Amino acid sequence: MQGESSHSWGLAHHFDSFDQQREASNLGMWVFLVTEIMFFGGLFTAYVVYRSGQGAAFALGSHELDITLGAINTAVLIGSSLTMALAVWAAQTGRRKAIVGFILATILLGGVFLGIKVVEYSAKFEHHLVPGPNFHWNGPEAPGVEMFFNLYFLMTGLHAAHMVIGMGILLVVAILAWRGAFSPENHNLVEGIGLYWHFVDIVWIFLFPLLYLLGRNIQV
Amino acid sequence: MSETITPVRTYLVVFLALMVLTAITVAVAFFELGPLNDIAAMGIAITKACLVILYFMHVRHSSRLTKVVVVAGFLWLLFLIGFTMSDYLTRGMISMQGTIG
Amino acid sequence: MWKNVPFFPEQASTLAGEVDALYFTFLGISVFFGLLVAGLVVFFAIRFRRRSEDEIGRPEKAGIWLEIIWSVIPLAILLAMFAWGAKVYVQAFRPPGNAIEYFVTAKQWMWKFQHPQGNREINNLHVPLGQPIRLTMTSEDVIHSFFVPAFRVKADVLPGRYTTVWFEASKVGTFHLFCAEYCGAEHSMMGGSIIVMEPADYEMWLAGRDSGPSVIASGEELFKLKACNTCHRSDSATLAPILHGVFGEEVEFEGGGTQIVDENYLRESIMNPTAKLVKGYKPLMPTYKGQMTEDEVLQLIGYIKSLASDAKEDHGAVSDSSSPDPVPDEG
Amino acid sequence: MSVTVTTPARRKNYLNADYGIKSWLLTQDHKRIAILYLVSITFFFVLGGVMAALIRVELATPLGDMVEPDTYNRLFTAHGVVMVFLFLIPSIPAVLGNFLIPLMIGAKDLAFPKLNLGSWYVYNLGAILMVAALLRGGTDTGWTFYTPYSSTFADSEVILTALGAFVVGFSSIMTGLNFIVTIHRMRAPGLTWFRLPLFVWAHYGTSLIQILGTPVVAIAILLVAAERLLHIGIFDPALGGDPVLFQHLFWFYSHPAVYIMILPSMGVISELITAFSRKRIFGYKFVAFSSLAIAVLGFLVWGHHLFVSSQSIYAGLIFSVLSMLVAVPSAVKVFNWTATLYQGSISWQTPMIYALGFIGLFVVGGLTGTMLATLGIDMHVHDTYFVVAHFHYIMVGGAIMGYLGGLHFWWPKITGRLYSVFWSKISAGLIFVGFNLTFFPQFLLGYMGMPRRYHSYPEEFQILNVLSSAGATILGLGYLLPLIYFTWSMRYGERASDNPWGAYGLEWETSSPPPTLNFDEPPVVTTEAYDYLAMRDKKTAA
Repeated sequence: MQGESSHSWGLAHHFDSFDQQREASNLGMWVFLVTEIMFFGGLFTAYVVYRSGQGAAFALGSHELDITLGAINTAVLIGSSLTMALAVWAAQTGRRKAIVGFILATILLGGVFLGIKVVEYSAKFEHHLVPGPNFHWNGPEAPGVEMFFNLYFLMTGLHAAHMVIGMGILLVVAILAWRGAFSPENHNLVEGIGLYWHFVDIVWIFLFPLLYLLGRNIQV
Repeated sequence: MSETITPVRTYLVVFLALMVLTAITVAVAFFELGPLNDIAAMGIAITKACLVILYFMHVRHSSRLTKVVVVAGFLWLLFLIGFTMSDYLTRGMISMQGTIG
Repeated sequence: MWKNVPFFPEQASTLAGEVDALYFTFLGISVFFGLLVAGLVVFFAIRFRRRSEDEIGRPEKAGIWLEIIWSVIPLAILLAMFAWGAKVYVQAFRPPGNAIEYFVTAKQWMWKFQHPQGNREINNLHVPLGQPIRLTMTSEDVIHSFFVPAFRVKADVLPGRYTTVWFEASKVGTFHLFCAEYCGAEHSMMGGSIIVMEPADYEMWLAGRDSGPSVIASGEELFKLKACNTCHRSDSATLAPILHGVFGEEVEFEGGGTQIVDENYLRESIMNPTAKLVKGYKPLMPTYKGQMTEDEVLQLIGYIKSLASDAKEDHGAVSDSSSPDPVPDEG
Repeated sequence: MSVTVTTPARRKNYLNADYGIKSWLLTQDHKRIAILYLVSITFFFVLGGVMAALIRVELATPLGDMVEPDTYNRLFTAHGVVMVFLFLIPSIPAVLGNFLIPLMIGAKDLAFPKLNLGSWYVYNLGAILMVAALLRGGTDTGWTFYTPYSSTFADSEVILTALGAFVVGFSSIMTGLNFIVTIHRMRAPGLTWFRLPLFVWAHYGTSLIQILGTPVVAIAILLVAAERLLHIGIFDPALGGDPVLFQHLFWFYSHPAVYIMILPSMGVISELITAFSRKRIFGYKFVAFSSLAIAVLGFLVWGHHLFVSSQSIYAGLIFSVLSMLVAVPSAVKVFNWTATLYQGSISWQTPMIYALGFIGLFVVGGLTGTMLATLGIDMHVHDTYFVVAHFHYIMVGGAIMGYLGGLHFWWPKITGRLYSVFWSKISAGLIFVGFNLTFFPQFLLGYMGMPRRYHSYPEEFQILNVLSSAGATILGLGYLLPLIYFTWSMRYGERASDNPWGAYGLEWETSSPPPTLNFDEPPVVTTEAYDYLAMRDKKTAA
């Protein structure tokens, strides 16, 4: 334990040691992620409720989604999770340039994901599958299909918003890392944003099967 | 208490496992397995999420408190979905036309 | 029984007495425990008041038995109250088999009623004494709530769905009808009266007004007008299921799943026919969403329900344990 | 009063450490942030109170002849939104909890001081959105935002108010997160979980609800806004959506939110009862765990708001029985408080009067709550004044009594000043009497069948409504007095000693007001909670 006088750079005044500070920061991030689980949880609940009532319509809706692009995006996002984990590893082992490199790679992969998402969204736009007054569906089950696309856009939109925020923070962290702000004792920021990024990945791990895959087996 | 550093090799193995699971889940989706389709898709998603949580997010080597926090988060999500569905799945189960004895 | 209690609502239904008995029992228990705690608090606060400045309290050993006693006793009482309350509640939402069905359509800010004989009323509803009456209710806009304090019944009225409540009036008179779910600017004006009459008076009241066609007759008319009868025939099930006797039966869906045919299922099948396709049929039926008023949908459903009982009369053997309640005699 | 004024003249403390507006607006000191919150929530309490006064004036006559129905609807919505989101939820946690938790656990600050300051700014941002909505004509959906009225039919500032509630929710999450991490990671050496003051336990339970529940209501009202703004209808019956799903999501948070209001208050009462009985609380562990039990079970009972909303009968049965279970830990607390009084050394100081009043009012609120959880009774009294009376007994009779009791108890610690004993007792009496006169008649009104949110009503309800309005006048006067004498005491009050009540607790061991870093020497805890015997022995030894 360090006393008041021996406070070193990066240790806030109200903590006694780096260990205490790191544990607090880590716990804080996890508690925040729990609130994120519940935040997305409201939408997942809506999805489960409506799918249980209108499975056929949801199957029709999922057939409209591009499974190839969805699968590629899943791979891209998991890849970005890997580079993020490696960035944290680099911080733990004190490799300054490697931190920057892995974070930039993470941002890049995130960008690819969002780019593909834009392609998907614009295809939906052309097919009048974007919710709102322009929504148009020729086949059966029009109300249920529209509900599916409402949920699709809200869920993937909220997810994409989380990615954009994450990429912004990652950029700041990369700059800080370049300036040498992190050390093996003190890299809570890298670890925190890492946890956040993995969480965003996990949300997608569930969104992909729920939106793209379930109901695929049903012939329509 | 200091951090446990996960070796790079572990990260790569986990990444490969996640890729394989993704491929499996996509492939399975096209076969008609009845209710097993949904179970497989969700089972694989949960497995993938667990891998990410345990290895990428270091929960495997984290304190008991962190583990409790993670479990509590998903438990509460289950409360939300489960108790809401307790309404939707049982609507109309006590028949409104029943006679009282 | 509770006539002389001030600030107490009239009891005008068979249910009212049951709700009140439950309420007063629970109130008695509450008053007992409330006074017990308040009495002890006041007594201790006076008896053990501080006598000198540096006095401190005398700590006692933890009383595990006390903790158990004052956890278990309240729990037991509460569970008993739960059971009693549940019994009354289930009763209130399960109409007896001989209940006559009235239709209710709520909208901002009025109540529209239709008697089975066809009479329509707005904001007032005349009903006969001593006859179980079942209301099938829906809303044209937001959520409303049908509330008659003298009957002790309340049920929300939702857009896009049917909800049900029933009562049997036990007292002649005029009773308040309120909307209990906030529904906008004129929420507090969305009320009216339930007028309970002697059955003979009720018959006279009905006879004295031009009732128009009965619900079933209107429904039958619509059935032809909307060309339902081109596919839903009584003699052939090739294009669409035969509707005779279908109400209250279990149907099996294309792609799995079953459901007992009730009002909500019929409504869904009219509004969104392909959502739950009966096994063996193609999605041919067009939607009737936006092409009929809520009142008309209710009449159509009333007609389809009447087909159920016709079928029973015709074939005699259709009915089993899950058979629907008989539709009121139209006279 | 047993107060000896021995404080040295001008000791450095958190109040005089620095001056100027910047030193307040950019402070990271939890004590100063608590004061900032105090100022904000007092403003909104007054604002919400004015709305309540207007409502009561309107309801004094059955005709609804003072304001238009539409205005009335906007008034009760504003009253609900302001009181719930801007006053009750932040009241005890953000003011007393913020000030006291680090002191009580012997820490220098909360774990995330910047986040703490940020939460105050986020709170004010949300509040500004809500006030903007009010200035643009207000919202008329009720604080519950029920769909499809809120999403499609209401023609008022729903989006601004909903966004305001959404933003304020994040401030609440930030506070809860900060408390959880602080209580886990920042406790002084020797301060084990079972030595924590019960106030801290109660806030731990509260924080759990804040972080687990708030996000769900956030997404629910975001969906309402999306439906209004972008026509993405999740609750729209035309798309096969179910308006009742909104009620599920809303009450998943908003029922536990009632415990966000009452749990901290229960924590305050536990402190007051022990301090003014000078005795260890009876059944410490039971009281501590009952806070957690309430927090957890509180999440499983939300469906009792939907008994007549077309929810399935089975779900109704499940939620009813679970609601009965959550009453048990509340009862356990009440019985333990009562048992603590036995053989105590009870001092009738102002905070204790609030505490004893709290017990009485909470018992009424709690028992009527179990009646509402009984299916057969709720069917009749749901959405009537019975419900209004019940939740005001919990929120006003419970939460605000606890808040005011706590404020009177810790005021000398917060400001270093004493307030008028005479006027504070008068005010406590007025509040108790005025409160009962206002809200007791509403139970009768409810059972008679008067629905809530009614702007005009049948004549037979008038006598009780007039009584209620008369009581509200007394209640308003009772609330006005503390505003005056507290303000007065900040400048002219007698200086307080470090421990004016002779109470047990780390917060009483530091000076009044405390120094910026809370303690001159980092405290080490060696005794159990509320160990008045050890405290006396130590004093005698010294």
